[in-house]
Amino acid sequence: MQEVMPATGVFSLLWLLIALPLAGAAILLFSGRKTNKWGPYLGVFTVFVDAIIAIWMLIAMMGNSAEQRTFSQNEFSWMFAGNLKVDMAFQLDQLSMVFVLLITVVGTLIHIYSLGYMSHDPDKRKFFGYLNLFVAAMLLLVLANNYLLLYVGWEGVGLASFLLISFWQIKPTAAAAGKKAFIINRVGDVGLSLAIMVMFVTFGSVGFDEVFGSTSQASEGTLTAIGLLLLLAAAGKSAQFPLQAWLLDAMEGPTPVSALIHAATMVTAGVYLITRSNAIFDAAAWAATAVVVVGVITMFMGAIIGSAKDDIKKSLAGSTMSQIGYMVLAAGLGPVGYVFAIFHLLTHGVFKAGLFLGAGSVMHGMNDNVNMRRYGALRTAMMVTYATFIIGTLSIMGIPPFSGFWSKDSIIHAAFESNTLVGILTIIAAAITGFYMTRMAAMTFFGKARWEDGVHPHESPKVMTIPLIILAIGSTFMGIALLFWGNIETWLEPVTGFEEKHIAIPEWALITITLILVLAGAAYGWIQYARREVPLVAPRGNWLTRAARQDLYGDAVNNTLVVQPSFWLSRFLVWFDGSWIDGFVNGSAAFFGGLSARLRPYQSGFIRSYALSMVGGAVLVVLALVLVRLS
Amino acid sequence: MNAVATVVHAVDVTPWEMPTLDYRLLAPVLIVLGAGVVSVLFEAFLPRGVRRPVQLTLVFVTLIAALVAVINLNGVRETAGQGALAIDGPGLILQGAVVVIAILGALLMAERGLDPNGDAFAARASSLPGSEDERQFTARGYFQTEIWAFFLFAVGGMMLFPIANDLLMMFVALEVMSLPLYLLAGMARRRRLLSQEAALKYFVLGAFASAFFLYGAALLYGFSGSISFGEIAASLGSKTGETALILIAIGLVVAGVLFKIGAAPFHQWVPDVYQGAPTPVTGFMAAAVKIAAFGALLRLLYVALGGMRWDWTPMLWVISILTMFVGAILALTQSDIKRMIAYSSIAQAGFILLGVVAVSAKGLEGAIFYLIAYAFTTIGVFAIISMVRDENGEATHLSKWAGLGRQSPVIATLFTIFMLALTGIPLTSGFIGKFAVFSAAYASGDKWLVIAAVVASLIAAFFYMRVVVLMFFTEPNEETAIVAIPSIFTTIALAAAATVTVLLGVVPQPLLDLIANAGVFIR
Amino acid sequence: MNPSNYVILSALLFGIGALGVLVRRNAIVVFMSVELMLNAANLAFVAFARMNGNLDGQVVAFFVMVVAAAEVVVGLAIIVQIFRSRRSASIDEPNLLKY
Amino acid sequence: MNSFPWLTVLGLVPLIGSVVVALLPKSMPLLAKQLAFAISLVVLGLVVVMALQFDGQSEFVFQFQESYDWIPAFGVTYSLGVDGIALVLIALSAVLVPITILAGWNDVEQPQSDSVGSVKGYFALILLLETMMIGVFAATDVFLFYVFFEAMLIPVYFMIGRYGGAQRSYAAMKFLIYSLVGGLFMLAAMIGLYVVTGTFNFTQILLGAGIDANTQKILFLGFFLAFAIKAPMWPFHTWLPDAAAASKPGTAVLLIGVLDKVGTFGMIRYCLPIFPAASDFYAPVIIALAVIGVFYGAFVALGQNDLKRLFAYSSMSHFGFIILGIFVFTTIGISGATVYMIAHGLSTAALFLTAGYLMQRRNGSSLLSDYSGVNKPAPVLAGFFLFAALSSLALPGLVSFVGEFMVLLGTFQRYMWVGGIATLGIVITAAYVLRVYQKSMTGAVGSGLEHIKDLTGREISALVPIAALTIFLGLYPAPVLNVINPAVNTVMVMVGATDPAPTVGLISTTSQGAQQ
Repeated sequence: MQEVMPATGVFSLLWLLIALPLAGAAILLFSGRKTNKWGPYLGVFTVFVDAIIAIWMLIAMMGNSAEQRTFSQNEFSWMFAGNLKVDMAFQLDQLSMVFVLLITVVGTLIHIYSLGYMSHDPDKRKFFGYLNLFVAAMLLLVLANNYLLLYVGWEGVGLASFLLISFWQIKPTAAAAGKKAFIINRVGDVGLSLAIMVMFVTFGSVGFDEVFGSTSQASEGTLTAIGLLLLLAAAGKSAQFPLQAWLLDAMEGPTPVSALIHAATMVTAGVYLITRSNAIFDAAAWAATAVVVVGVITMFMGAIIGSAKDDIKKSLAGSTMSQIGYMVLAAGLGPVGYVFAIFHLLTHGVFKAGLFLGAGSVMHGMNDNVNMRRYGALRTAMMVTYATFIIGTLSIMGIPPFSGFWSKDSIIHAAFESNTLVGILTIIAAAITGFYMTRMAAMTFFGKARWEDGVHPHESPKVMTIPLIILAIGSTFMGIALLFWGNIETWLEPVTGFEEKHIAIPEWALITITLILVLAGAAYGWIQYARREVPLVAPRGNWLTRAARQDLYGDAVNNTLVVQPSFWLSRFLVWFDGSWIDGFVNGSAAFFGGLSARLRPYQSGFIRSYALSMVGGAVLVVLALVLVRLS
Repeated sequence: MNAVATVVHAVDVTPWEMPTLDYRLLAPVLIVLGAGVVSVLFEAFLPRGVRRPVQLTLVFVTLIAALVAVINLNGVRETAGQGALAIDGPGLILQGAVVVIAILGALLMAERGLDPNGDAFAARASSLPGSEDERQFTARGYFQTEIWAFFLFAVGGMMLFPIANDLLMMFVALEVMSLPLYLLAGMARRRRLLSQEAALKYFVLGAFASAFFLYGAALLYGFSGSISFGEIAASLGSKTGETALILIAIGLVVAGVLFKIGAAPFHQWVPDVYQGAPTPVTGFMAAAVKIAAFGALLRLLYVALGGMRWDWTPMLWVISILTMFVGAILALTQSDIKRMIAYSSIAQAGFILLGVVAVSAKGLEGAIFYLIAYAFTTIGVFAIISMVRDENGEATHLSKWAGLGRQSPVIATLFTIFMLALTGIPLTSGFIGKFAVFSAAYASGDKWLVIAAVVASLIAAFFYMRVVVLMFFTEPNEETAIVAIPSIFTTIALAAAATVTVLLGVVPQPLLDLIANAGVFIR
Repeated sequence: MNPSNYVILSALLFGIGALGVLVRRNAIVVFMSVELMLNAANLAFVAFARMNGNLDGQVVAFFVMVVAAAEVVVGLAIIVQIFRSRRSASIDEPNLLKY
Repeated sequence: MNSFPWLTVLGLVPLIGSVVVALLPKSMPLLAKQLAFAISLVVLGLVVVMALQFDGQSEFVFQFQESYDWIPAFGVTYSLGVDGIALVLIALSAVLVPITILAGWNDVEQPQSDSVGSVKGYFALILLLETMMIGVFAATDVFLFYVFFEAMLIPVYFMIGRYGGAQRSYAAMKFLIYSLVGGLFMLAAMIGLYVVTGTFNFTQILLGAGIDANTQKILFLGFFLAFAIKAPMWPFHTWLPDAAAASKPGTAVLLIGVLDKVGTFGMIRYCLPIFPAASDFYAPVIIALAVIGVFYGAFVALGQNDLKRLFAYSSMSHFGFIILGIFVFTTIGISGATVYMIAHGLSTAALFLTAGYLMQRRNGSSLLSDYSGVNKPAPVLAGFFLFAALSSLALPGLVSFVGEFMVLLGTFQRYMWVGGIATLGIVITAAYVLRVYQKSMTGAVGSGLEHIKDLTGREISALVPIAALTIFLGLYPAPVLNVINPAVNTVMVMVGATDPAPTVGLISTTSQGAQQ
């Protein structure tokens, strides 16, 4: 168990990490047009300062011994009633630290890039406001010291994601995509909510320390339940099967958003959640297995979808799904995998951000066309983009010495450590990665130009290319740096635990096999899309391709199973409400009115009939008296 | 001759004492009845021109004097007139209420500012409707001032009714109260055919009901050997046998009084008479007759028949429920406001019966409070009805009330207050009244009756609020009636009615105290 | 003669009177039927007075006669007025007020 | 305790204000508005001052107590006093009234308004209603409570009926009759309570010997029916959509935002403590109805095309949550329900006011299909609309989340499956709320909407306090929780319920929370 240190020194600024971008967001969103001019710069500035604070904290943290790297800051009591006591409290440990760095540093780069990318958008100020909001929420997510506060960040990033996906909401597709993302995420949120409730009912607390401290006392059934519910939450946020359908649509958002939120940071929150909850998954084997299964399924789904899409961003989105599948799978492996899940998360965050920004740069030069079939031969037109994109591609394919190689190889190794089948599957998925990334690079930068009329590809401005270059440098060296210099295993070990198992296959053999398969996939991609002519209109393709173009029928399934029945139910209830419940209400009013009309003729106006009813009344009275007496 | 002789012989002549009359105890009634006689004399001997001011002075002085006399009797609790009259707390309160309501009623009847041709009464009731005579009389500005004599006699009868302590006095009071009202009902200035029809119906049915009452009284007398309530009660408690006779007797007597309060199924005269009678008379009648008749019913049931409560409470249950529902349901579809209020008064009678059924001090208090609250509200309602007019006189069709709130917000607001009171919304007298009788009934174990009353209140709320909807939620159109500006008479009556309606809702305690201190009926 | 026979007779008279009110159409006749009922009550009072051996019933009968006389005055006035307005003494004729 | 009659003064100020406003000449509508607004601010100020003097740690359940005999004949006292729950609800009313006045500044005099009432009348009614609202929450005498409970109907009846839209007569009547159904049955039950206990004074009722269980079961129904209709709970809800649809936005805000809370407030204040055995007995049924309400309301809202009706159904769904929280008998649940009441008041206000602003810009049409792409011409309006929507779907960080989560947690604590099922409601909520936003605010700008004006300063200034409170209390609900928790604990003691303990370990004490 780690020692929890009071947040002193630079760590007393923990709250500021969140408050800065939050304040930025507030100023940008509430100030109105007055801040149009300098607003975007303010947005960049807050995140930049955050990054500096984060680096400073990292340095300070490294100065402490491994056991003294958890810092906690309690602001005030947030929610309390009965035995519920939740504090507005932040905690920084090694795991959060790497996330904070990823978020702030990559965030800064993407903010800077956006200055160029969004320069012509009239709602630029709002865009940076949303981005700041996102950064604040994401930092809250990773800095919370309890699940409920994490939930706030969790939904906060969801909100930012919703806002940014539907940023160009004048496009109905964008608006619909945002809504879809939010609602599917809400399904995941149900999981998180319920997980928190089970925790509270079981442990009487939702704080990380309290929950993890008493897992040993809880039954495995309970822990499995919590684990599965957390998995549902993670699936929602990280676009894992079966809640994967939103991520592809989310590409409707501006490309920097796709880079920051839907590649580097937010979508990896699920991995964070699982890793953070390692104490639970370690004690719930079934839940961990489920995590692996979900990871594997998504890894393939994403890869297959990525291989079939012609839209460069959707293809990248498929790849993101697939890579997160790797991470989730690794996290499901337990102590052998947590560290590498995070490792891959970090490297992926950098290279995928680079790839997305690269894609954005390409689109920027191609009048925002995303169809790769209308690209081609762009390597000369946009040199920097080309170079950085290729570095990213090599990194994600896992070619040494690029950073992706180290992290992905670690996962494959860890997979073999726990289950050979999973290991084999990870290698196959790696081969598919080779194929679709090569396909993407080939269609975009190689082959013949298939540009639309009037398109004049050009390199993007410096404000965009410099972040690309920085990210490319990261994609190249980060793996080595983290593994050998940063010692990621030892760094995270106090939080996540770490163990290494011996496997039958020697290390070098595994790497060789993997590389051969990846290269084979890449070669196939090259032959298909660089050597041959790429048709402007996609050929029909085989059943798998067609299915993949339909996102493997994710939407269709959702529609048939959930959306349509909901609308039918809704329509039925509207009818039921009007005809039956309200019908009863109005009917009873009508009943008395009708009764009244029915009775009125008895008031006939004839004296004799009145007299008759009086006689009847007298008889009634006497009869009543007699009856009472008789009874 | 022979028969009389035998009776005299049978009675066994005892030294005969001169009956004494305590005039102080009878003062209220005597003042009013005496004034009635004077009024007749005025009518006979005064020149036409001065009759009205003189009569009005007489009426108001009389009523105020009677009120003073009633107040003067505060705390008295004894019988008078050889036991024929019971001067006790409840009796005095009811008498006082009758007098106060009579003052308000007189104010309404004295109003001449609303109709361009004068007051609400026909210039000559004897003239044929629509005849040349009638036009002549109207043109000459004739007024009937006999109404004041009728009025005073009716008031006298009403004051006598709740303190009548034997069957004969009750019958006489009933008739003294009713006969002038039959006539007053037929004297409307406008829509005279309706008015005459109302008088005829009221008269025939009233006489019919009186006959029931009287025959029942005869049977009761036959059973108990006395017409005095106290002795009837005593013999009902001691004698056995002749069950059928006594039940029929009770049935007939009660039926006779139920007719006067307008309980179903003796209610059918109510809508017709209320609609046809001149509006001030309707208001007076609706308010005061109810007080008097309920007072009589309460005394009859509690004092004379109290020992048989287990026999008649279930019967009154049925009557009460029937009355509430018949009134409330039939009012739903009425299009004439007077007729609607008439049905409402039937429903209200059903609610008051809850207090009667309770057969407890609480029930008595509740019923009396309800009666007073209801009477004031009713006077106010009819005061406003008499003010809402079009070129043909009062605009009683509901459609003409549409948008009245826009045209005369004050009047419409007052009417709304009355409607809320009749609905039983808190902060009005009606709510306290409902509460009082409901809680009395509940405390006596009549839970289901309370539930029934609650349901009936709901139905009733619908038509009361319909008027509010019409007045306030509808735009005025060319059909909409106008509110005539009344003279000081109606204004005072209306103001008093509204004030009491609100006051009794907000600070009911003084009146409740008064009623509670009055205690129960003397036996 | 057994005074209870008078009671039975009075009941018959009362019944006849009530029936008369219900079945006769002429207002005057209806009115007379009501008077018959009152007098039936009177007869009962007197008979009961005899049975009970006190004078109360007889006194009542006198009062009732007076009241009945007053009622006649009022009633005839109303009926005559109706007759003059409508040229008919039918009790079913005035039928404007209903429902 | 201080002897200043805070609550009476609090009630009197708007009452007098109402009379004064009503007596102004018709020709001075502006003065009427200004005066009404000023008075409502005075009330708000008084409430703030009073709230600051409220002692959250006090051993007295009720504070600022006043008690005078009113109708001794019926054992009725004029007793006022607030516990934490009542205090926050009074505060909510005091906050919403000036906002409503400000937002509805021009609502009743625009040319297309088909209302029949005068301007001053509307504002006088609002102030009158405020008196009633304060009274109903402050009453500690059951009879007095009932008086306000029923009398409150009248101003609302007029606000709907005189100033509403096309169906206003029907809606006003339906509202009134529906409410009377509950009210009159409550009257019957209240009489029964009086007969059984001999008093109406709330404290004395509680101090007195308990009522036997069978009687409780009957009397409870009377009270509960009234509250369930007011709240409104499924299936007693159909008055609400009609009333909301026919109301001016301001009326709807006060109606749903505050008035309907009287129902849930009554359940906590009266049903639970006075009838603990009956509450326990009926809880399963009520919980079932509440959960049905959550989903029913949400699904019907999903199929609505009329904005106001939609929000009404959404409120019904929310009320399902609140009622659920109350009847699971956990501290967290009841606290959560109370917070939820506040939150729902604020979110409803935001929703109806923004929707009202929107509709005003299109001749009052409330049809969702009449709007699209509003975000383009009126981004501020769209922004507030989105905020209101998010507040409605209980976004974490907003106060509605605090309430909703606590309700669900409290439920889950007691009935795991119920809590689990109810939690699914948050998905449907998101679905219908975002559906509205997507349809109305995004996409291509609808024809006729190209040139609508964005919000004016006045309109914004009515919304800003709501938004600020929603966020502030979402992040820092302690001011509310501190005040209501003692009251909730008292309720729990009176119901005789205890919170389920965590299955493992005891309540963790290692949390470094500085519980102040």
